[in-house]
Amino acid sequence: MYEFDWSSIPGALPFLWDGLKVSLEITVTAVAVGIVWGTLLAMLRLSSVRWLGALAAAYVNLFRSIPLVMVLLWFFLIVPQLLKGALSLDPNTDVRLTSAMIGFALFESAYYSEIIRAGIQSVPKGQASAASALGMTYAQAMRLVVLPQAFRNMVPLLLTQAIVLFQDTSLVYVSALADFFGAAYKVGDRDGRLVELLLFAGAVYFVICFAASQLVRRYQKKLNAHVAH
Amino acid sequence: LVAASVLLAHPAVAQESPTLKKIKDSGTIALGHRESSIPFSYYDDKQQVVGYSQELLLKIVDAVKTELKLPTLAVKLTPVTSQNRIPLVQNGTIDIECGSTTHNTERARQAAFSNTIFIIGTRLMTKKDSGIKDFPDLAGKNVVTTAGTTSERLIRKMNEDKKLGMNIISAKDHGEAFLTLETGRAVAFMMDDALLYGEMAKARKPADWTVLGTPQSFEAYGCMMRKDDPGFKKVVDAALAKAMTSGEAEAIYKKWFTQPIPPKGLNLNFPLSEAMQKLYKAPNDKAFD
Amino acid sequence: MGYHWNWGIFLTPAASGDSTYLGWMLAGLQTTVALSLSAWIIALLLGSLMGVLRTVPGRWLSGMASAYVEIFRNIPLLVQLFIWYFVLPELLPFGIGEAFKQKLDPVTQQFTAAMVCLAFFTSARVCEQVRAGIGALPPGQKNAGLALGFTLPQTYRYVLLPMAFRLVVPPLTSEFLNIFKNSAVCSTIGLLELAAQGRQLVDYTAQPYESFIAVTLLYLIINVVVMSLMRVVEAHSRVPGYLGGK
Amino acid sequence: MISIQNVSKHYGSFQVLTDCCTEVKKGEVIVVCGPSGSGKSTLIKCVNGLEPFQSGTITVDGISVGNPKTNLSKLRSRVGMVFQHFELFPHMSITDNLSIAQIKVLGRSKDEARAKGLKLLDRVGLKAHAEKFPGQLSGGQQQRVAIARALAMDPICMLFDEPTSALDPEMINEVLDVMVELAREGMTMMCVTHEMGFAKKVANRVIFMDQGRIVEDDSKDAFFANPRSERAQHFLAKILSH
Amino acid sequence: MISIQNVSKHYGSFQVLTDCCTEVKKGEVIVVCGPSGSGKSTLIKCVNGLEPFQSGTITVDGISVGNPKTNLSKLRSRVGMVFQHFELFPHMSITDNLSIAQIKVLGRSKDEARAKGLKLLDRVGLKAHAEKFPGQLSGGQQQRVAIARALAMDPICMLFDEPTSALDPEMINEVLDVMVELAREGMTMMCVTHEMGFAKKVANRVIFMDQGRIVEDDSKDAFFANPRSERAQHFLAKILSH
Ligand SMILES: Nc1ncnc2c1ncn2[C@@H]1O[C@H](COP(=O)(O)OP(=O)(O)OP(=O)(O)O)[C@@H](O)[C@H]1O
Ligand SMILES: Nc1ncnc2c1ncn2[C@@H]1O[C@H](COP(=O)(O)OP(=O)(O)OP(=O)(O)O)[C@@H](O)[C@H]1O
Ligand SMILES: [Mg+2]
Ligand SMILES: [Mg+2]
Repeated sequence: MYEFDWSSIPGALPFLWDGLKVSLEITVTAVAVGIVWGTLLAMLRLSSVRWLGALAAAYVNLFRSIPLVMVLLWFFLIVPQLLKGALSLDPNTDVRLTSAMIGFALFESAYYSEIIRAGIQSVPKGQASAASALGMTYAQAMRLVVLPQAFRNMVPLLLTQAIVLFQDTSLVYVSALADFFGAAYKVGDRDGRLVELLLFAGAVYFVICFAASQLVRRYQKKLNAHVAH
Repeated sequence: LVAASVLLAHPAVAQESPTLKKIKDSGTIALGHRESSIPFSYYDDKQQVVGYSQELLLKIVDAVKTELKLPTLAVKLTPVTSQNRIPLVQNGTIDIECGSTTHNTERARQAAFSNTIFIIGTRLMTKKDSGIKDFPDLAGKNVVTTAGTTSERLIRKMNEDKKLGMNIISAKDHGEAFLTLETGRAVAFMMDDALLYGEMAKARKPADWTVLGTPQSFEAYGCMMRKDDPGFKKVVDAALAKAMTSGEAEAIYKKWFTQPIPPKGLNLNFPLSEAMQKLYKAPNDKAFD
Repeated sequence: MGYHWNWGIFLTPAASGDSTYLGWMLAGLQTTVALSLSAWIIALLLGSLMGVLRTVPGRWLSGMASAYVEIFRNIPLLVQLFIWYFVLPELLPFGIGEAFKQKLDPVTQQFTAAMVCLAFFTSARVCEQVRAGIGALPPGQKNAGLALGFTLPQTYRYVLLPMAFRLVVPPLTSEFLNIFKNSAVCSTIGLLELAAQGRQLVDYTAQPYESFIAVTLLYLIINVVVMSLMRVVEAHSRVPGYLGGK
Repeated sequence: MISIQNVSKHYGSFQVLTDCCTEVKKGEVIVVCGPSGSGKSTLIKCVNGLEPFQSGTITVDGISVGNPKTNLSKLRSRVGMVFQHFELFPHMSITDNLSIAQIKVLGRSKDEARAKGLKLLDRVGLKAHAEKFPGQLSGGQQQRVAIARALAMDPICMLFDEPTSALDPEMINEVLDVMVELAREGMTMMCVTHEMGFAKKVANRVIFMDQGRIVEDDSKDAFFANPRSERAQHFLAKILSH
Repeated sequence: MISIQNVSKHYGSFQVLTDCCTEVKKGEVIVVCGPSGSGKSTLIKCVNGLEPFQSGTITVDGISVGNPKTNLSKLRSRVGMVFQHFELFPHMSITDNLSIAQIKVLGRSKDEARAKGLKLLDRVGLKAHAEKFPGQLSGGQQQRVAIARALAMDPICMLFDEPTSALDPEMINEVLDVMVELAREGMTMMCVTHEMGFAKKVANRVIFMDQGRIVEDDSKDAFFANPRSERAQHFLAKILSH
C-alpha cells in the first residue's frame, strides 16, 4: 500500500491560497467579461443584419474549435507582442495574469454567447410582441422583458460553465502562472509529494464546485417557485 | 538627475548591445528562472527563487550593474517552462534565462548560450536492491525518462541499436518520471545525474535509491540570451568566467550539492565531477553535441 | 523578433530515426483520435445509463446517479487523470494494482487510464444532457408508452430515448468536440497524443511556433471533421414535421 | 368491466382523490366532467395504473389494478387510452406508431401489425397519410391516429382524457365523430371531456367531480335536466352560457 | 378609426395575406374568424405594426402604420393588444406588469401608474391578487390581467387575438364577460375569436378569412343567417355542430 505523507501541505498553505486567489480572479474576470461580451455577440448573432451575424458566428466557432491550452499559449506568447507596439506597453509589465484573463475572457465569451443565445430564444416570441404592443422600443423590450427572463432560464448553464471555467484555470500552467492547481503541483513536485498535493487539490476543487452548484440550485428553486407555480 | 547620470555613464557598450541598452533604459533586468529544477533553479518554501543557477545568475546581474554603472538596477523574475523559454527570450520578455537548459545545436539556432555553467552525465537511478548495475541490465524492463530530454533520445536509440526490448515510458517532467519509478511502473529512471540526485533527495525514503551506470553522454547547461548580441554575451561570459576561476563558483556548488538545501534541509551528496573541475579551471561555451 | 522559421522541420527525420517529425505529429493525431473515440463510446453508453437512472422513479437509483455526476463534474480532469493513473493502482487490493502496473506494457497502461478517465469525466456531462433531453419531452409520452402496454424499459427504449437523443444532438456534438480537446490533458501522464507530440517537437527541434501552429491546425481539422459528421447524424435523425425537420 | 371502490390518493399532504366509487359496465359510455384540478385526469389514470393510489380498489375485467402482483403492462395493453396532447411518437411514421406496440407487446408479426394498423387508419379516414410523420399532420388528424393506435391493441375498453381540448375548434368535430361512432359500436368508454354535445349524444352516465370527490354520478338525462349539487349547476351554467 | 386598404403580405413565396380591405369605425366591435392558418393573427398584427406588410396601407386614427417615418412605438402604445397566451411578464408581479409600460413608455410616475393599475385590476375583479406573480394565477385570471394591462395605457382601440382559446372551458366565460362589458362601454375592438356566442352578442360585423383573403365582411345578422360563401357555410357548420 501507498504511504501517504501530508506534511508538505501545512507549510505550503499561503502559497496555495495565493494560487486559489489567482484562479478566482481569473474566473471572476472571465465570467464578468464573458457575460457582457457574450450577450453582445448573441445579440449580433440574432440581429437581422446578416454580416454582423456571420462575423459573430465566425468568432464563436473559431474559439470553440481550438483547445483552450492553445488559446492561452497564443495569448501569452504572441498577442502581447503585437499589442506591445500598439499600446506602447512597458516591457516590464507582467503580462502573465493579464494575458490569461484576456485569453479566458475572449474564449469563454464564445461559450457564453451560445448559452445566452439559447436563453434569448427560450423566451417565447410572444413576450417580445407583447412588449412592443405596449409601445416599448426594441431596446426597452430587450432590457425589461426578454433579457431578465433569458438570464433566469440560463442561470444553471451559466453556472455550470463557470464551474468548468474555474477548473480550467489550471491550464494557465502554459505561462507558468501559479493558479491553485499549479501551486499544488509545484509544491508537490518540489517536495516529491505530487500524489498527496493533487489529492488535496482535488478535494478542495470538489468542495468549492459542489458548494457553488448546490447554492445555485437552491437559488433556482426559489426563483422557479416565484415565477411558475 | 537620473537621466543625466544615464547620459554620462559611458554609453559605448550599451549602444553596441541592444539588451544592455534596454536594461539601461528601463532600469530593469528581466530574468527567467525555473520553478522546480532542484537544485538549479526553484522556489523555496518562502517562494523565493534559489539554486545553483540562480546564484550564478545573480553574479551576472552584479556584473551588469557594474558595467552599466547602475547600482539600483531592478530585477524582474519570470518563471519559465521548457515549452516557453525560447519564445520568451526571443520576444524580449526575459533578457536571460538560467536554469537547467542544455546547450545544443538546435537551440543555438534560436538563442545564444553563455559559458557553460554545469556539466552533467546521463545515468540511471534505481532501487538499491533492484539488481541493476548498468545499462545492459535493463533489457526487457520498463525504463522511465523525461519527455523531450537528451536521455530520451539516447535510450530510444540504444533500445533500437542493441535490441534490448525495453519499454520506455516518457513522463511529462522529472517529478512524474520519479513517481513512475517510485510506484513500481519502471525499474530505472534515466536522466541527468544532477537532476537524479535532486529527485532522490525528495524521495519518501532517499536511502532506498541509488544513482549508477556509465554516463551515456555529457551535456552542458548554459544561460540563454537573445542571439546577435555579442556585447551582452561578453558581459555575461566574463561574469561567469570570473566566478569560476576565482573559486566562487565552487563555493556555490558546495552549497547546493554537498550541503543541506531548502526547503527540507536535504543533502544531495553529489561530489564535484572531473568534468566540472576542468570547466571551473577553463570556462568555455562549448556544447557537447 | 529574431525567430528562425523553419517549416522544413516537419520533413526532416526525427531524432528517433524511424520517421519524420511530420510522422510524429500524425502518430499523435492517431492516438488522439483513437483515445477520444473509444472514450466517447464508453461515455455515451455510461452517460445514457446514468441519465436514464436520474429520471426513473425511486430515490435510490436517481440519488446514486446524481452523486456520480457531482463527483465527476466537480473535480478537474487533470486531477482525475492523476488519480486514475497514479493513485488508484496503489489503493487497489494487493495483486490487481501490481498486475496492472507490471504485466501491461506502459503505453497500454497510459492509454487505458486516459480512456477510462476521459470516459467517466465526459459521461457525467452526457448524463446531464440525456436527462435534460428526457426532461424536455412532454410528460405524456411516458404515459402513452406505458398505456400501450410497454414495460418501463421498453418505454425508454422505444419511446423516450429515441426522441431524447434527437433533442440533444447539438449539445452532445459539443461534448464530442470537447472530448478531443480534453484529450490534450492526457499528455500529462506521458501518453504521446497530439499535444504531447507538439511539445516533444519543441523540445527536440527548438521550433515552438511551427509546432504550435501545426497542433492548432490539426485540432481545427478534427473539429471540422467532427462537426460535419455530426451534421450528417443530425440530418439523418431529423424527424419530419418536427424540430426544424422537413 | 371497470369497478372503482373507495379510491383515495394524495401527494404528500394534498388530497387529490377522496373516496371515489363508480362502476362502468360492458358497453357503457361514461363522461367525466368537472372543474380544472378536480382530479379527473388522476382518476382515469388510476384505472390503468398509470398513477398509483393509496387506498381503495380498482378492478378492470376482474383484475385488481392496485395489487402489486398484477402484471400492469399486460393489463394496460388491454385498455386503450387517448390523451389530451395526442402523444403520438414523433420519431416514427404513422404506420410505425400503429404497429410498434402490437409487435413488441402483443408479439404480432410485422405484416400482421401493419395490416391491422392500416385497416384502423382507414376507419378513422386517414389511410392516405400512413407514411407521414405525426408532425406533418394537423391536430385533429393526430388525435384520430392516436385513437386508431389504441384500437389496434384490440382493447376491451377505452379511456379518453380530454381528447379534444387541445384542438382548433374546426377539428374538434372530426375527432368527436370518430368517438361517437365507436360508442355506437358498443365500445366500453370512460371519457373526460367538456364537450357536452358529445355527452348528450352518446353518454349513458355523467360523473361530475369536484375537489377530488365524485359529487354526481347520474344518468345523462338526470344530470342535464337537473343536476343535484349546486357546484354542478354552477359548472354547467358556466360552460354552457355564451 | 382603423382602415385597412389592399394589404398583402408574403413570407418568401408564401402568400399570407392577399388584398385585404376593411374598416373599423369608432365604437365598432368586429369579430374575425376563419380556419387555422387563414391569416387572422397576421392581419391583426399588421394593424399595430407587429408584422410588416409589403403592399397596401393601414391607418390607425389617421396615422399610416406602413410609413417608415411613423413612430411605431408611440402608435402601439395607443393600441391595446391581448394575445392568445396572455404574455404577461412572468418575472414581474401583477402590479409591475400593469405599471411598467405606463412608467417607461408613457412616462407616468410610479404612484400614478400603480394607482391606475389597481383601479383596472379591480375592474376585472382581481384586486386581491395584485402582489402575486402571473404563474400563481389561473389562465382565466391571467388573461383578465392582460386585458387590464392593455387598458392601463388608455388605448383608443383594442385588438384581441384568440383571447380564450388557450383557456379551460370554465374560464372562457370569465374572460368573455370582461370583453362584453368593454364592448358595451363603447370600446373600438377588433377580435379574432371562434366564440360565436360572443360574436352574436356584441359584434357589429363579422369578417371571415380563408387562405389570406377576406372572404366575407358582413353585419353579424347577415353572416349568421346566411353566409354567402360556401367556405364560410362549411366552417360555421363545423364549429357549431355537436
Ligand atoms: N405530481 C403531482 N404532485 C402534486 N400535485 C399534483 C400532481 N399531479 C397532479 N396534482 C394535483 O392534483 C390535482 C388534480 O389533478 P388532475 O390533473 O387530476 O386534475 P384534472 O381534473 O384533470 O384537471 P384539468 O381539467 O386541468 O386537466 C390538481 O390540483 C393538481 O395540481
Ligand atoms: N414567420 C413565418 N414564416 C413563414 N410562414 C409563416 C410565418 N408566420 C406565419 N406563417 C404562415 O402564415 C399563415 C397565416 O398564419 P396566421 O398565424 O396569421 O394564421 P391564423 O389564421 O392566425 O391561424 P390560427 O387560427 O392557427 O392562429 C400560416 O399558414 C402560417 O403557417
Ligand atoms: Mg386533466
Ligand atoms: Mg392565430
